[in-house]
Formats: sequence, structure tokens, C-alpha cells
Amino acid sequence: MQNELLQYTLRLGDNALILGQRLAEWCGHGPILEQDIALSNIALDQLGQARMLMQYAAELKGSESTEDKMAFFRDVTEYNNLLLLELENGDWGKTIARQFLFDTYNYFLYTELLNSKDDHIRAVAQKAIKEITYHAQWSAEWVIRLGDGTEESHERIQNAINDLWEWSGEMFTMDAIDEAMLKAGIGADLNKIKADWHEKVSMILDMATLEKPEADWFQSGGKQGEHTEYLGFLLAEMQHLPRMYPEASW
Amino acid sequence: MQNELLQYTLRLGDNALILGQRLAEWCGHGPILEQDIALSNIALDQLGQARMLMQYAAELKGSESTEDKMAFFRDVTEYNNLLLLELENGDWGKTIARQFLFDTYNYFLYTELLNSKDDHIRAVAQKAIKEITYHAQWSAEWVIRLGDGTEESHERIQNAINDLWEWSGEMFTMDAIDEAMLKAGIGADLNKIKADWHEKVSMILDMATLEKPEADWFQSGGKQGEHTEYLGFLLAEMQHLPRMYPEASW
Amino acid sequence: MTKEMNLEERFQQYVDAENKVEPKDWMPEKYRKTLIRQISQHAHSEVVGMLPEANWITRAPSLRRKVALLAKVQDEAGHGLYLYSAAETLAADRMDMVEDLLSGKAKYSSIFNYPTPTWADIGAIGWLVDGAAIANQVMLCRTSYGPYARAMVKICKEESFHQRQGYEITMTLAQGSPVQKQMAQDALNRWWWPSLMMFGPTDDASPNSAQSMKWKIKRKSNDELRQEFIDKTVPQAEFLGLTIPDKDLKWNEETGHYEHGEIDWEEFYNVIKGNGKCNKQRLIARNKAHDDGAWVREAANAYAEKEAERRKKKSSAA
Amino acid sequence: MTKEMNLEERFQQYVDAENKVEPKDWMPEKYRKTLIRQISQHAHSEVVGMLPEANWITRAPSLRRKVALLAKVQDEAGHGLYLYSAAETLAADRMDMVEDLLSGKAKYSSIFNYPTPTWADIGAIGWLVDGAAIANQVMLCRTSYGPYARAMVKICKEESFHQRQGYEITMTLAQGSPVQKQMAQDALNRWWWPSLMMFGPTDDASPNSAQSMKWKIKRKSNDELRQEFIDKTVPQAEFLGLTIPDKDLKWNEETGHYEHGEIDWEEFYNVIKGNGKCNKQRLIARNKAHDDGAWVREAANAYAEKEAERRKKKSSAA
Repeated sequence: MQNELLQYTLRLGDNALILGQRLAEWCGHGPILEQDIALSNIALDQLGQARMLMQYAAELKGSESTEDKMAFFRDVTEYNNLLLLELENGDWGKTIARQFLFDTYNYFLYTELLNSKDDHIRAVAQKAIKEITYHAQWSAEWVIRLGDGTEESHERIQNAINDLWEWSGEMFTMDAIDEAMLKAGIGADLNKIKADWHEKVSMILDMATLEKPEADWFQSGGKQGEHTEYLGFLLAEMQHLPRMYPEASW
Repeated sequence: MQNELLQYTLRLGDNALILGQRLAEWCGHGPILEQDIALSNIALDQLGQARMLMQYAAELKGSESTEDKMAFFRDVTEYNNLLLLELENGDWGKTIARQFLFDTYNYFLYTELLNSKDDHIRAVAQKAIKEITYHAQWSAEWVIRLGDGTEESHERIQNAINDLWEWSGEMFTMDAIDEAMLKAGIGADLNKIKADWHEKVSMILDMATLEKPEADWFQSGGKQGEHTEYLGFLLAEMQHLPRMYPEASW
Repeated sequence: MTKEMNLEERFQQYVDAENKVEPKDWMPEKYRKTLIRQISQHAHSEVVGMLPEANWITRAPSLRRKVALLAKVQDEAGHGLYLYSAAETLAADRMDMVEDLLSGKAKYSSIFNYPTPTWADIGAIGWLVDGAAIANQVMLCRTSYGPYARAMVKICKEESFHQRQGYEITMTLAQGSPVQKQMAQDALNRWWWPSLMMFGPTDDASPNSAQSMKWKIKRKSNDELRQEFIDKTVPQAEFLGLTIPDKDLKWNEETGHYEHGEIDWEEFYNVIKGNGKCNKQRLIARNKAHDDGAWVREAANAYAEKEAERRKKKSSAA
Repeated sequence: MTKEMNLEERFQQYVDAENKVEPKDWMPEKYRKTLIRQISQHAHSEVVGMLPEANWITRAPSLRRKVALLAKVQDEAGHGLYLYSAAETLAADRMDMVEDLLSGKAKYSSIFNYPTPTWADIGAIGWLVDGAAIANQVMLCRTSYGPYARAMVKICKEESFHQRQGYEITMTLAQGSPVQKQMAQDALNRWWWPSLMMFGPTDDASPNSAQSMKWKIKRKSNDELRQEFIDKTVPQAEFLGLTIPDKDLKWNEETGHYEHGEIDWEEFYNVIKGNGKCNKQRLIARNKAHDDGAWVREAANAYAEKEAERRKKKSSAA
């Protein structure tokens, strides 16, 4: 059970870490100073959650692991984040579309985790739910603003939603670890969340005058360590210093 | 003297390695298949020269250093390549402009090194001079082709030459190590080369109907380990695997 | 019996007698069409096939490996050129072929729609993917169309060198640290089944391969070629101490062949339909290179015309 | 004696009596112009100043450092906002100010035209650059213009926190491995002189600082502020076992100050003229963010107008 809990915790932590890293790339390069600040806020929240989850994972792993050993000394095949989150940021529309698809999911997921039987995970959920609720609101507002803004913004956000759609399915895939955690009352029921998610997403897309895409296939594998070609370059950049001087403390 | 020879060798080797790495980024992404192949050829020549020079540097350094220890385990401040070569590729025009400015220099430099009193450096020069001559020809032809091609290509190559001009001066800066190597009959006289270079560059730019830029200031510092912000990202990507598993052999 | 049938019959006899068909010879239109489709698809595969391996040139773990990988990917670009030229001898236009690739109309080998997330994938691609490609292509060196056969002789020689390089990378990893061996095993786990799929659907599900066999464009069936590849490759894996990810794999003493598990044809058709992890990524990269290079191609053409103009003026003035 | 002069005199007495000038108060046009130039330049410096530190957010060596650095750079964006708003109270238009920055017309503090090639630069920037900025800005908290003074109080509080963070990073490196200590020393070598240049030309070469002193926009001279900074910072370096890269540096018992070597004013003016390693790179990055964001700003405005429209209709219908 211990190993499944470790994997489950790492999945939550890797989502927060990889998304936080991608959002941090925008810092200093946003379309408007106010949104540069807003996106940095969301990145800070994600990274904050990542730290708590990585600390718990390190505890579960034992052998004097630490949050930084977790984050800076695992290779691509040992990372368990959703593929959706390692994709490149693209333009502001692509970044907003990803936030919207993921934040909406994360809101329903962490609402479930408020009742997790695992104290640590429940504590993280209680700490994070306020931030995550705000993120979902913020990104939904931006999807509506872009969808119902100009012709160009409508087209860009529609293309972004279409391009990312095949990467959204993995959020709802239950594998052995998810099942075990659900049975143990620790993890969430992704099928239940899927229904809520589709309802909320449809509503917001309507308000944004956007089409909800159809997909006959969804990409997956991130939760199981099978990644796209993007994660390796992200980790090479993120891990460089500690990999260069593994004994150093920073 | 040994240390100056090591530094001088590393400068030549780092130029070839960093330029080879930048050109290799084009592989699979060139404007025309034939030029994808041509640029890969030039990258292969540069990397070949880099290997010979890194092997010699490792020999000079001793303490069981190797070409790969040299290439994969030095940090930004220990690299000695010209700043011009670590800049990002930009479009095809920027890459061609850099090749032209550097290849023309490299041709005169290696012609001098044919008479180097150091056997290894002379041997490298004898092996490389044919390749380097071809590079200089190839890039000069492309500068003319773009300069005298369409209005758009003329503008792009002119902008590229203008943008890179401030980074070309470092090629001719003689510091204590260059002076020592010149005195020892090992290194080249960069002032003599500067005159030849200006003459050749002016001729080609004329044929290409391009203006020769004026610059009141030239960037420098690469030869002394003081780099731009680009080199760090290049090394993080290039060195990732060996840094991850420093004991492994590949 | 129209003259057309008569010609087609004489053509069939000509081919049956193992003669080479040359560009200026008469050939049935369907023969020409089949060849253009196959050669251009092969050319597209070489060009798109550069991308998964080029993904690791800047991160190769030693200078020797960096040079070898860059040279290999450059060879593939060269193969693409040979094949586009061979197709041009059949009056196909290179720009049209490239447009078809970029628009998604033309196909390329769907093995290149799989990602290369680790360095061990570069070993696996050389060893397994080039291995399967060679098994498929060796017979093409004796294909009836001359220019294609001659191109394939050159390509096969280079491919077998690439294949040895790939196996050598995998060997180094398999005999390296536990982490390296795990990396090699993980790559084998991801590339084994897709490599078997490279031989195409089972014989009973391969409509147009019968006609190709008749025209000696194709010499052996999909299943025959696949079996040869499995029989050759399983011992190579065992030699390295790596496990083939197929629980049904069993050596059959009587048949002298390995029995193997069922291929997941749903995944096969799914990737062909465009749902692999990298289908979109590959075409986006090729389209970007093409679009970013437009001004360069235009400049080259404009300059060439001016040069021709100048030469004409000079010669008429002389 | 024109009414104008009379007003100017009364304004001078008002300021001499340490009163705050508020947006709707009368002020000499030159006072308003000087303030707009200074406040917008300060805002531009905060925004461009984000880039050299943002350069390391994705490569910060621990999660704690990554969060702290991202929060710091975000603070600087916030400072930029405060200052643009303060300038707007003087009837300056934000878009015009941003256009002037992007076109190269408006200046920003040239310290940000130096590159951050290593992680130790992040420590040096916090410790030295924020240190010099604070020394320059503390007096601005008592500047005569109300909105600017109030903005500066908030900014100075955050800057001193940033400065402690920077020193703490440098300390960790200085007390770390030999390689880390060398990295810290190397960053000190590169950032020491440029930080001294942040205080501007020597007093005898500072034309318009006299008028600013009169209007209590500026309270101490460049050399005074610089000397204070040196006296405070040298002991901090010694405490870490780091060497200040100035062979003429000497403690003078009588004066109670450190004597220091001559500043290379040629480099100072050269970077201001645009010849620093990152002048072009910084403006290219800010212009790219602005251009890539144009469609987003247009969409936000368009949507806001539609919403206003809808609200008006709803309220008129109610």
C-alpha cells in the first residue's frame, strides 16, 4: 500500500511541479503586466503545493529522501505528471486553454481529496482548495474573455482548446493505483469527476461562444512514466545545477 | 607555458564545439533538404575538430582527463568560446551571417596555424584547413545568394550582419595568452588576420550588394569565461546525461 | 485484345524475366502510380524519420555519440533525396510530393509518430526500427524498377551500418550501470511491438501487396518478413540480458521459429489514423521548417535567374 | 513679478516646509516633467529588471529558491505597476510610457544590461544591486510628491527583504563547496563596479541633481550615497570571506570611510549608450512580449466593451 500511496502522491506533486515550472517560464514575458503577476501567482500556488506533496513523498520514500531529491534527481521515466502539463506553453491562448482544462479538473479533484483518509493529502487539499478554486475561476473568465473578445482571440482560443483536447482524457484514466487509492478512501473517483468536469467545461465554452471538440482518442501514459519528448528538455533545464553539483546545498 | 597552451587549445576547441552544437540544432529543420545536409556537414567538421582539440586539451590537463570530461564537465565560466558562437541561431539569414563572419576568420586563422610550432595544433590545422576553406566558400556564396536574391532576403541578411557585427570584434582581441602563444610561435597574430578578414568581408559584402556596418564598440569576454545568458542553457541541454550519471560510460 | 493489354502482357513477361524497368521504358500506369506512392512514402518516412533521432543530437552523452548520431540523421536526409529523385524519374514533382506530406495527405511510416523520451530510444531505433526497415527493404534492392533498386542498394548499405550502431548503443547501456540497463529495457519495452507493426497488417489483411508481389516490387509477404525479423532479433536481446516484452514468446523446435503474441492492431490503426503521441508534432515541425525556409528558397531561385541572365548577357556580348 | 513666479515661490516654501504635493495641487511644469521622467524611468527599470533574474527561475537549484525568486520577480512587476500608476497621477499615459521604453526612447537603469550567466549572479543582484537601489530609494520615501513617496514606502520594504534574500544566497555559496565559493567570488567580481555605477556620475558631473535636491525629490548627493553603500557592503563581503575586486580599497581611520579606486566611467557611459551585453536582448524580449500580447489586450478591451453594452441594456431594460 505504501508504494501505491507514494506513486499517488507523486502524481499529484508532479502535476503541480511541472505546471508550476511551465507557468514560471512566462514570468517577465506576459501580454500585460497585471497578467504577468496573475500567472506568477498561480505558478507560486502550484509550486507551493508541489513542495508539500514532494515533502510527503520524500517521507514515504524514506532513505533520507528530500523534496529536492524528489524534484531534481528523478529522470523522465520516473516522472508521473499528466502529459497535458508538460506540453510547451505556446501562445497566451494555449496557456489559458490548458489552465482552464486542468484547473477545472483540479477543482473537482481536490474537492474530493478534502475527504481523503490520508491525513497529509487531506491537509494539502484543505490548504490548496482555496487557491485551486480561484485558479479555476480565473482561467474560466479568461476563456470567456478570449472566446467572446475579438475574431482573432476567438479563433486562437478555439484552436488551443481543439489542440489540447486529445491530451485532456488522461485526467480521467483510472489505473490500478487510482483504484487502490479509491478503495482505501485516500484517492478520488475520476469517473465521477469526469461527469462534473464535462458539465462545467460545456457551460463555460458556451458562455465563451466556443465549440466543445470531439475526440475519438485520448493520449495517456504520463501517469505511468511514458512521456512526450518535451519533458526531457524541461528537466534538463530545471535539474542542471543540482545535477552539476549533487553534493552541494543551496 | 603549459597552462597558456591548454587555454589556447580550449579556445580553439570550444569554438568548434559550441558552433557544432548550434549548427546541429538545424538538423531536420533546414529550409531545403539539400541545405539541411550541407549544414550538418559543416557541423560534423566542426565537431570533428572539437574532438581532436578536446583530446589534446585533456592530454595537456593530465589527471586522466578525457575529451568528454572537457566537454561535459566544465561550467559556463570555464568555457572559452567566442561569444559570437553561443548566440542563438535565429533564422537562416542569422545562421549564414554568423558562418560567414566566423568561417572567413577561421580560414585565415588556421592558415596561420599551419605553421604552428606545436605539433598537435599544426596537425589539427593540416587536417582541418581543407574543410574550413570549403566552409568559408560555402557561407560566402550564401551571403551573396541572399544579398542579391529577393528584397526580403537582402533585408534579412543585412539585418543579420548588422546585429552580429558588435559580436565579431572579439575574434581579433589579443590578450596575454594570445601574445604568449604568438611569441612562442604556436599561436596566430590576430591583428594580421584582422586586416585580411576586413578585406575579404568587404569584397563579399560588395558582391552581395550589402553594406558593411560601422561599430563603435565590440562585445568581448567569452575567451576569458565571461559569457552571455545563452551559453548556460546550451550547456544545460548538452551536458544533461553525463551530469545525471557521471560515472556511466556511453 | 486491345494494344494496351498486349503491352501489359509483354511488360509482365519482361518483369518476370527479372529485367529492370527504366524511366524511358513503357510501363502500365498503375505500375507507375504504385511506385510513385511507395517511393514518395519511403522518401517522406526518411525525412520525418530524422526528427525522433535529431531530438537527441544536442543531448548525446559523448562527443563520439553526437557525431555518429548527427552523421546518421544526415544520411537519412540523403536517403530522402535519393528517393525523391527516383520518384522524379517517374514524372512525379518534388514540390507536389512535399506539399502532400505537409498537408497530411501523403503517409509516412507511422513508427516515427512514437516519441523518443530517453537516450536508450536512440539505441532501440537503430537496432529495432532500422532492423525492421532493412528486413523490409533488402528485397527492394532487387525491385523491378531500376532507379528505385539502385537507390535502395545505397540506402541498405548505410542502414545496416546504422543498425549496428543502434545495437552497439543498446549493448553499452545493457552492460552499463543498473540505471542504464533499465533504460535499455524500458526502450525495448516501448519499441518492440511498434517495430513488429512496421511489417504491416497480416497477409490476410494486406489488399494491395498481392499485385506488388506480382510486379516483383515486393518479394516476400508481411508475415514472412516479420517472422524473419523476430527470429533474428530475439537472440540478440537475450545476448544482452534484455527481456522481450511478450509473455507468449516461445521457441518452436519443429518449425524452427519463435511463436509470438498477438499484435495490438487497434493501436496500429490508431496511430496510422493520426493518434500517435507525435503525429501532429512531426507535421508541425516539418511545416515550420518549410514555411520558415520559403524566403530562402525564393532568394535562391531569384539569384539563380539573375546569374543565368548575367551569363546570357556575357555570352551574347562575347 | 508674474503671477507664475509668485506661485513658484509659494510652491518652493510649501516644499521647504516638508509638505506633500498631491496630484490635484498646483506644481511647476518642470517639477511635473522631472517627476514623470524619474518615476517612469524607475517603473521601466523595475519591469526590465525582471528579466535578468527571471533568467534563473526555471533553473533555481532548489524548490525553495525557485519559489523565492519567482515571488521576488513578481514583486518587481508589482513595483512597476505602483510606479506607472503614480506617474499616471501626473497625467502621464501608461501606453505612451511603455511605447517610449519599447522604442528605446525612455531609459531604464543600465545595471540590467549586464548578463546573469550563473546562479551566483542572483545572489549578487539581491545583495549588491538591490542594496544600491535601496540606498538610492530610501530618501524617495520622503520625496515631496505624495503618490511617489507612498509607492516608495511599499517598494523599499519589499526591496530590503529581497536584499536579505540575495545576501543569504551569496552566504550559502560562500560557505558551500570550493566551486560554490568561487562562483560567489566570480559574481562579486562582475557586479561590484556596476553596482557602484548605479549611484550615477560623481557630484561634479551631475547637472540636474542640484534642482532635484532643491525640490527635495533627491536628498543626498550621488557620492554621499555611494560612500554609504561602500562602507556598509565591504564588511559584509569580508564576513563571507569574499574579496572586493578593488586593489585601491583601504579603510581610512580618520575619515571613518573606505577609500576606493576610480570607477571606469568609460564603461558606465558605454553601457548607457546601449553597448552592454544585454541592451538589445532586453528590449527585444520586452517588445516580443508586447507584440505577442497585442491580440490579448485587444480581446480584453473588446470583451469589456461588450460587457458594458450588455450591462447598459440590462439596466435600461430593468
